[in-house]
Amino acid sequence: MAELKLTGARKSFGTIDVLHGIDLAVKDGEFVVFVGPSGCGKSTLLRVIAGLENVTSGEVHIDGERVTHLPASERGLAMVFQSYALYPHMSVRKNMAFALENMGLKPAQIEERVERAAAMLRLTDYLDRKPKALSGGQRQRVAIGRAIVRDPKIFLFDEPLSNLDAELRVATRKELAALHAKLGGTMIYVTHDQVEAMTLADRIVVLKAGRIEQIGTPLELYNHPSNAFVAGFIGSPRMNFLPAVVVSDDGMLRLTVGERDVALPRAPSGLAAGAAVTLGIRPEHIDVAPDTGMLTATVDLVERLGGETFIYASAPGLPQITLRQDGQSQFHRGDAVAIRFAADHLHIFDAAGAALARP
Amino acid sequence: MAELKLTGARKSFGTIDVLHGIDLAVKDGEFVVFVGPSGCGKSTLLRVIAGLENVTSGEVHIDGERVTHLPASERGLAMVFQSYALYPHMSVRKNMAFALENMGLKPAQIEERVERAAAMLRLTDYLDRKPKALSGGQRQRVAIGRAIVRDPKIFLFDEPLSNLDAELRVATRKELAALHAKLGGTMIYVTHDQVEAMTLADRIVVLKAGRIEQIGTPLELYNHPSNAFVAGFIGSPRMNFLPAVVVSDDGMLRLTVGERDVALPRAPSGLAAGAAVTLGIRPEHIDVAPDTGMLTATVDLVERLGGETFIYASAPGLPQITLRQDGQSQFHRGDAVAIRFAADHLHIFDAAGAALARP
Amino acid sequence: MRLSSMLGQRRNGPGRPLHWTDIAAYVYLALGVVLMFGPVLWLVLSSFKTQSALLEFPPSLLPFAQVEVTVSGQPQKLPLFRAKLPDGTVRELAQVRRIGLIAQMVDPADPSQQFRVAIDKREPVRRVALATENYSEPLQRFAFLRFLYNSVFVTVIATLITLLINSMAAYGLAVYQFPGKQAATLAVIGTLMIPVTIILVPVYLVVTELGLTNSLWAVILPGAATPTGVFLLRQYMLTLPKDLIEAARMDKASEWQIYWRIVMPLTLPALAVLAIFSIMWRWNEFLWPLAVLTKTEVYTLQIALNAFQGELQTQWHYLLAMTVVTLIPVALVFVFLQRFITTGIGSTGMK
Amino acid sequence: MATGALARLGQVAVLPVGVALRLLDPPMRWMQRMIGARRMAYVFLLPNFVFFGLFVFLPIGINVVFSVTGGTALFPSQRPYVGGDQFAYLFDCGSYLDPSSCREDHFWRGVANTAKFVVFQVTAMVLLSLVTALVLNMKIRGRGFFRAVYFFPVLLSPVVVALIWKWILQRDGLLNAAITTLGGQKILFFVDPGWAMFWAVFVSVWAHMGFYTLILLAGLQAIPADLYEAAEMDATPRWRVLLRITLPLLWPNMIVVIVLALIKGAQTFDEVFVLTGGGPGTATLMVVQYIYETAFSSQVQNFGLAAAASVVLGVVLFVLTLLQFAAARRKEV
Amino acid sequence: GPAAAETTTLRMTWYSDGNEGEVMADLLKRFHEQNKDIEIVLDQVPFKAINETLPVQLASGQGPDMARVVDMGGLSRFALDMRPFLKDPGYWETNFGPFLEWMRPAGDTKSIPGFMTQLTVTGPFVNKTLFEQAGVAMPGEKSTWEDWAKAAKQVADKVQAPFPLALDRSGHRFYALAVSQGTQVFGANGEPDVVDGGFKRAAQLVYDWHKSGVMSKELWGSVSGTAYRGANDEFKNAQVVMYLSGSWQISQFAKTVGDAFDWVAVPNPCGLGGCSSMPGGAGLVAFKTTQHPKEVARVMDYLASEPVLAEFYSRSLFVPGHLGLAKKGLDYPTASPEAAAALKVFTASAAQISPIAYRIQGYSNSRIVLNAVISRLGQAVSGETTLEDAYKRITADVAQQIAERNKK
Ligand SMILES: Nc1ncnc2c1ncn2[C@@H]1O[C@H](COP(=O)(O)OP(=O)(O)OP(=O)(O)O)[C@@H](O)[C@H]1O
Ligand SMILES: Nc1ncnc2c1ncn2[C@@H]1O[C@H](COP(=O)(O)OP(=O)(O)OP(=O)(O)O)[C@@H](O)[C@H]1O
Ligand SMILES: [Mg+2]
Ligand SMILES: [Mg+2]
Repeated sequence: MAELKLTGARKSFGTIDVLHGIDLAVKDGEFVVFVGPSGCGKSTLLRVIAGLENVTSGEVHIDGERVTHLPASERGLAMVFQSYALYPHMSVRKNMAFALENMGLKPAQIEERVERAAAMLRLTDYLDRKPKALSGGQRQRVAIGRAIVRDPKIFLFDEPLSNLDAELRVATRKELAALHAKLGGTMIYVTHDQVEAMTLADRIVVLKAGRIEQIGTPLELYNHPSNAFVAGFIGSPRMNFLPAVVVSDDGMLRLTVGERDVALPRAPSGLAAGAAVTLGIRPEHIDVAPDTGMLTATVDLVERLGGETFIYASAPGLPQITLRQDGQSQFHRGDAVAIRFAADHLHIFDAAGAALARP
Repeated sequence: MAELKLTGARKSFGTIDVLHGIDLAVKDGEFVVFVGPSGCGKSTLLRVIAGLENVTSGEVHIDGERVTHLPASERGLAMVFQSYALYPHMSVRKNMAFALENMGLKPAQIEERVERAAAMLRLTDYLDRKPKALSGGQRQRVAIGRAIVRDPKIFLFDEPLSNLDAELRVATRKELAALHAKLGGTMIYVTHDQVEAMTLADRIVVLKAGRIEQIGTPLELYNHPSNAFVAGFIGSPRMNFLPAVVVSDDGMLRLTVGERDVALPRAPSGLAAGAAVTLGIRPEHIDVAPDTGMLTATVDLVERLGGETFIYASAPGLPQITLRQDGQSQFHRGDAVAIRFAADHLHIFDAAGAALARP
Repeated sequence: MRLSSMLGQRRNGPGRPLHWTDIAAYVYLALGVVLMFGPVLWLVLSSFKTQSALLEFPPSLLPFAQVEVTVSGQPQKLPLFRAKLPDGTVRELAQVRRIGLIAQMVDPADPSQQFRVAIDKREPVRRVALATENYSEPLQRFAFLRFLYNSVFVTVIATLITLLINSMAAYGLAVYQFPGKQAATLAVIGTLMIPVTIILVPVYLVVTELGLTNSLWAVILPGAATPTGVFLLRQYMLTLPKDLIEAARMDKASEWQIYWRIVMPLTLPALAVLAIFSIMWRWNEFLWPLAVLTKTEVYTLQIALNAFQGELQTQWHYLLAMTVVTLIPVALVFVFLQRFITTGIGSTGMK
Repeated sequence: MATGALARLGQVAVLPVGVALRLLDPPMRWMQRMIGARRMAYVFLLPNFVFFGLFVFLPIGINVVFSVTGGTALFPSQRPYVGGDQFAYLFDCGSYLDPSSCREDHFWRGVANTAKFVVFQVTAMVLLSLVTALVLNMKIRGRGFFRAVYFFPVLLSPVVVALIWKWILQRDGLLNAAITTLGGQKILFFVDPGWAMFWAVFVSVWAHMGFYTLILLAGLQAIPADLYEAAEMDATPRWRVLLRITLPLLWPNMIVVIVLALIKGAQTFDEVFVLTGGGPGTATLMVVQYIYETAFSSQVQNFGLAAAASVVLGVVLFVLTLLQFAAARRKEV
Repeated sequence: GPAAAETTTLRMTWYSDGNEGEVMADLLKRFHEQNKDIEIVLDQVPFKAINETLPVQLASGQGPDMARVVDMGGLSRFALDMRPFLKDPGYWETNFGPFLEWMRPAGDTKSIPGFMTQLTVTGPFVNKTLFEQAGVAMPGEKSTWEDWAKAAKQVADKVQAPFPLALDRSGHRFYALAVSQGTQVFGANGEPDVVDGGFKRAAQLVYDWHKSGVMSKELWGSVSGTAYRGANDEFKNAQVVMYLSGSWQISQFAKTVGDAFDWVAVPNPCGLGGCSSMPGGAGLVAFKTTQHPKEVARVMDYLASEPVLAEFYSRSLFVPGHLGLAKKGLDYPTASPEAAAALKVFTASAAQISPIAYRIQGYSNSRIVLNAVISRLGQAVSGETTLEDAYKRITADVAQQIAERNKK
């Protein structure tokens, strides 16, 4: 259990700058999730924390102690690698036991911990196989097992569940949550999975091209993204962004969206008439309203997932709009659909993408 | 574009039987998705189709021609490997061009195809890097690019999107769908992602321990799973399974679920009173009904994803029940919640797990 | 440097204290410089010694030559000594002649002053002097360029053939399962057992029957298929991820293409080792060329330079100088090739 | 930089090879279509085995013929058949443990010396080249220079190697000079059998270590970096990384090194010969020297006896190597 | 061009100890200038090639037309009898008579295969300066080996030289001692009977000298088999008092010792069998396999002619292997005074070589004997075997090898 602090952490590979000054404080026992587009530097940031990569400049503190130049082996962290990095010559059991042996544990203790982790990850039957005789998902579980058998100060996970099937993923996710609850260990977790990010995180860190865009609790990010990037990145399917122009009209503000004007209950401050803004609305906040629809769009594509349906529709002059419906929608390609936006859930971003405060 | 037929395909590694007689016909232009738990043999099946593994027994036909013993290079298929298997000594461009060169295309053509694929996968900036200087997601995209630049008879994808971020994943998924629509190529796709499986597949093949459990369209599987395994596997979060006993009562059938009896509008045929069955109900088909609730459960855990909320609740004598709510639910841990099952969406499985026909 | 860097990793943070193993490593390297390179350096220095200085006990590190001075009144230059005179003073004197145990010496500054000095009371005055004639004389006498050409031809062609056919065989043995594989592997290993020295005569007979004597091909061909190379490459190829080869098969690559476009580049480190081995071996090869090449125009450098070894005498000064000359090209090649050994591109295209 | 220019030069040199290999593709493709992909293995093996056949297997055959014939004639057809006489002569011993009880005592002394030499030499070679490879694989300043330093002796011909060390080790050589300045007594290294064997081993390790180091270095480079990172995350002490990660993963290369060192060690001849001349007495006389001298240096070029001895040597080495592989296989990854 | 078509190219394989290769190249060039139709390529090789690979090449028909060889008896089966092509075989008989026998196959008394490029004579060099420093008088002419050994040991003890007496580790040098101790080498039937009384006396001397420190084990005890080991370097560094080697050392000592000390060649010490030294040398021999015997003979005629040969010997500082020249005495204008004096001593002892010494050198299996002796005595000296054992093995080795050679 430990705190972590990064100040001004930068990392370059030769001439390629990958991290541009990361400031981040992770509290003891906190579960922090890094999300961001592929290649934005999540793994690199994790490796910097782990001590596998040295920062080009900046500092890393763990538990108040400066560890910037401490090697990974002395930082007492555990990591699940995106590439798994299993020891190919060791059996699954040996892979998991290796770190414990390093810690000088007794064989009986080691055996017990390994068995427990294996049972949790459903690996018991594979304990004596070598990694090359395992499936992708099995390998990933071994990698996870290797981290959790130890009792590290901080857990670092690099997309640990990406190769697991849905069921196992949910199960393992819940196990991790339980583990976190039980051990209270500080955890730093990279994922692409919205559900994982939203459910596991105490706080989510959104990265973009080596910079932190926003840090906050999952619902903060969902409800109050500080810019269009975060708004688009959090939530799946992603938020719809519609270009709009501010029309100053009577007491309220109206935005021109496509052919229609949308009245805003109370205007965000500091918007001049004629300013170009972006309206953001999540698919789940768009209703199909045959009578009171604000827009009529044509259905391009319907994706029925069973429990819910995504409809992709387009209206003249606007980008494609995604909307979500419960159950198995009866719309089909080419149908006209009248839609309305839940005004309470509208987000407005200025030309630079920054969110404008809603009153 | 091609048809594929597998008959009685078996595969063993030494003494480990991985595939136990797979019969499968894929129609020309069809998009088939393989799902199943980790280690069930999806990758192996794909490799058998590709010709990278020889079946232990059984036959493989492509376009009516028997290819069981034809080497991979002559089957004319393209594959995205779960391990990526990028050529480490070649730049991204070369990696993608390699197959085209082998096909004897002209340099200009190659260049054009590579550029197009790179643009689609947002790899244009990385074309001259070697794989080791790419992030995990970038590598995966290169692996996809390598397959799609060719115009193969059948595409084989082994979890091609597992390392992509949500946005890119949705985008690439749609691109694949578009590609499929445009080229009409036969595609076989392994995934763990429910959304991918449901949205991309013409048909889904559910595998379990080397056997096919069910083949059907996504909604068929969702609505009419032929057994408890499929029912549990398709749909996320997974279906709730509750043990029940048939109580023969008046004209209708009632099932004892926990402490309550559930009345079934019309009984499935062939159920004797006293038989033990399993009741299946998906989280999205459970409503919170303070007044008409059939059960009252205590909330164990609330996962708020922003647009929806999963509530895990337990009632005495029953396994934990998952329910889904739109929006950000106000329930908290320890709250009591009265729930009712949408009777239309109830699934009933016999003791062996087979679904009982609903009338 | 820390653990990971010791084991080949890419980090090197500033301001870290040295681990004891780092210090041990540097000590080891320093020792290496002395022990491994010292003798080589000494060889180079010795090649600049005169024939006489070369045989001297105890040997000196640097090539020295006795200082000679012109003394007026003496027709020839006289060797200079540091002589201890009976009165205890030490002076630098030139020796006019030596008779028995007594040397007759003069002060070079003042030739009229003569001394008689016991020979064990004087020491030669010496300075560093390079006997460059060790190089220039044989180079003039030798058809050096001809021999160089022959050696280069043999080395380059033989190495190319070796790399090609050995890597092909290694690829065949590493990648495929086929009937007879065990036997073929055994044959390679069995072949390894047989040093050329032992089968010199039979090979000579074969080469003679093929009519190759006194052709450079007689040197190139017999050693082209080295079991060492096959073995080395095969072991290396076994570590390549199988997926890569399968990916190439999916990409419609022919087996030949998989070999030269995928496997060969990835085997580069081992190929570099083999190339170095082959070059060095071919370049230094002596016994076999000596048997099959009898004509000056096809001599390789090694035969030519060993001609300084007679029955009863060896002209070491020439031999050493020519050894140094022949060393330079291989040293350069090594410096160039060793970079490939450390490229380490094994499996970075994998997940 | 000069190395850059060199690299470019190298690329230019390799270019025609690339073109040639590309030109070979169409016939090879045709071949593949004719015989199937799997049987292409034979095509890949063919050229090498043609060479082996001509220049190794055939000569071995001739050698066997030599071993059952006598006389001094060169062509096997002119040599009288003597059956197993040569072998009988070689094996005519009072006790095989005591070379001096054998008729051909030099052969047996050679066998004993070679066995001793190989044991010491291979042990030292494997250990030292491993240590050196590990050290040279570190990220240290001047790595290229140090690599060259350790490798340079490999470039020297055996004669020169032996010569250098002879100078160093002779009565008034550098080493004795050092010993006497430190106040010790001069040691006549080549008169004492123990010292002579020691220096024979030492010099041979000195001369060839670079080559084995290179093999191990290449092997070290092939170990995926992320495994070391994983080990570092697992807080593995250095020695354990070495024992549990590096060595097992290096094992295939270690097999190469051990097998090659063993075989080359057993075949050692010229540098030891130039260094010690096989002496003192016959203390460093190696089997191959015996064979070579029997066939060439003696006035009667006794090819038959030499061939018989070489057949014995070959068989022994082959059996040893097979045993090694059998032992190694169990450990392989 | 057409002129080239008429030119015959002959090949001569040659090894050098010193500058004789250069001298020969000069002479051949001169010959070519006078005889445009014959060109000779001088293929200079290490001695190893002459001794080890040349026999194989000759046996397989790949040999040169001529070669400078040492094992003349061993190669005599390949030698060309040039008599039919020589201008004046009589000249050859007269001047090379005793040496021609060395080149002839056993039983042949007539053929003329070549001539001696060099006659070597074994003999001792003495570091006179060391004697002077020690104040010990040098034993005079006709002194015995024992006298010399005693004197040398005295000197060495005084001046702290580690090598009182050094004998090259070579069969030839040993036989210089053995012949002077009266060994007969051959039995009554003409076959070798190596280990006789004289031989044992000589072997015992060597053995005892090593025990008593008169000889250092560094020469005889430190290498094995037939390996040659000389003490030139040690002599050059004034560590050897008396060094039994041979005439070929002269030019090298002249160069490397320089002014460091005074060295002299002295007549061979004596024993029960007299004071003979061992002859030896290298001959230029023509081979049967040549395609151009006539041209070869012309070249040989030229090279063997008195003025040419005289120039050759005197420029390369060799003891002449030409009876006429030996009798006349040769000038060595390039030699230093010490070298010239030494050459004179050696030329003189050449004239007093005993018949038995000649017989050994001329015996076609001589190397078998010499090699066996040196190899086995070496083992005894190093302490690996006893002298008795060595005697037994010498006899056995010689018998076995001769038997092998006679297998047809
Ligand atoms: N070479 C092999 N030797 C032995 N067993 C193997 C081998 N390859 C795979 N297996 C086993 O075969 C089973 C199926 O493996 P496969 O890779 O097909 O699974 P998968 O369905 O793709 O799993 P995942 O979703 O985790 O990738 C697994 O239990 C695995 O352990
Ligand atoms: N060794 C390297 N040399 C050069 N560039 C590198 C290196 N490693 C990573 N990069 C680059 O740094 C950037 C960040 O890489 P990183 O692996 O941290 O991304 P990521 O956020 O983990 O992506 P993903 O989600 O795809 O795994 C990428 O653009 C990548 O190409
Ligand atoms: Mg990453
Ligand atoms: Mg898989």
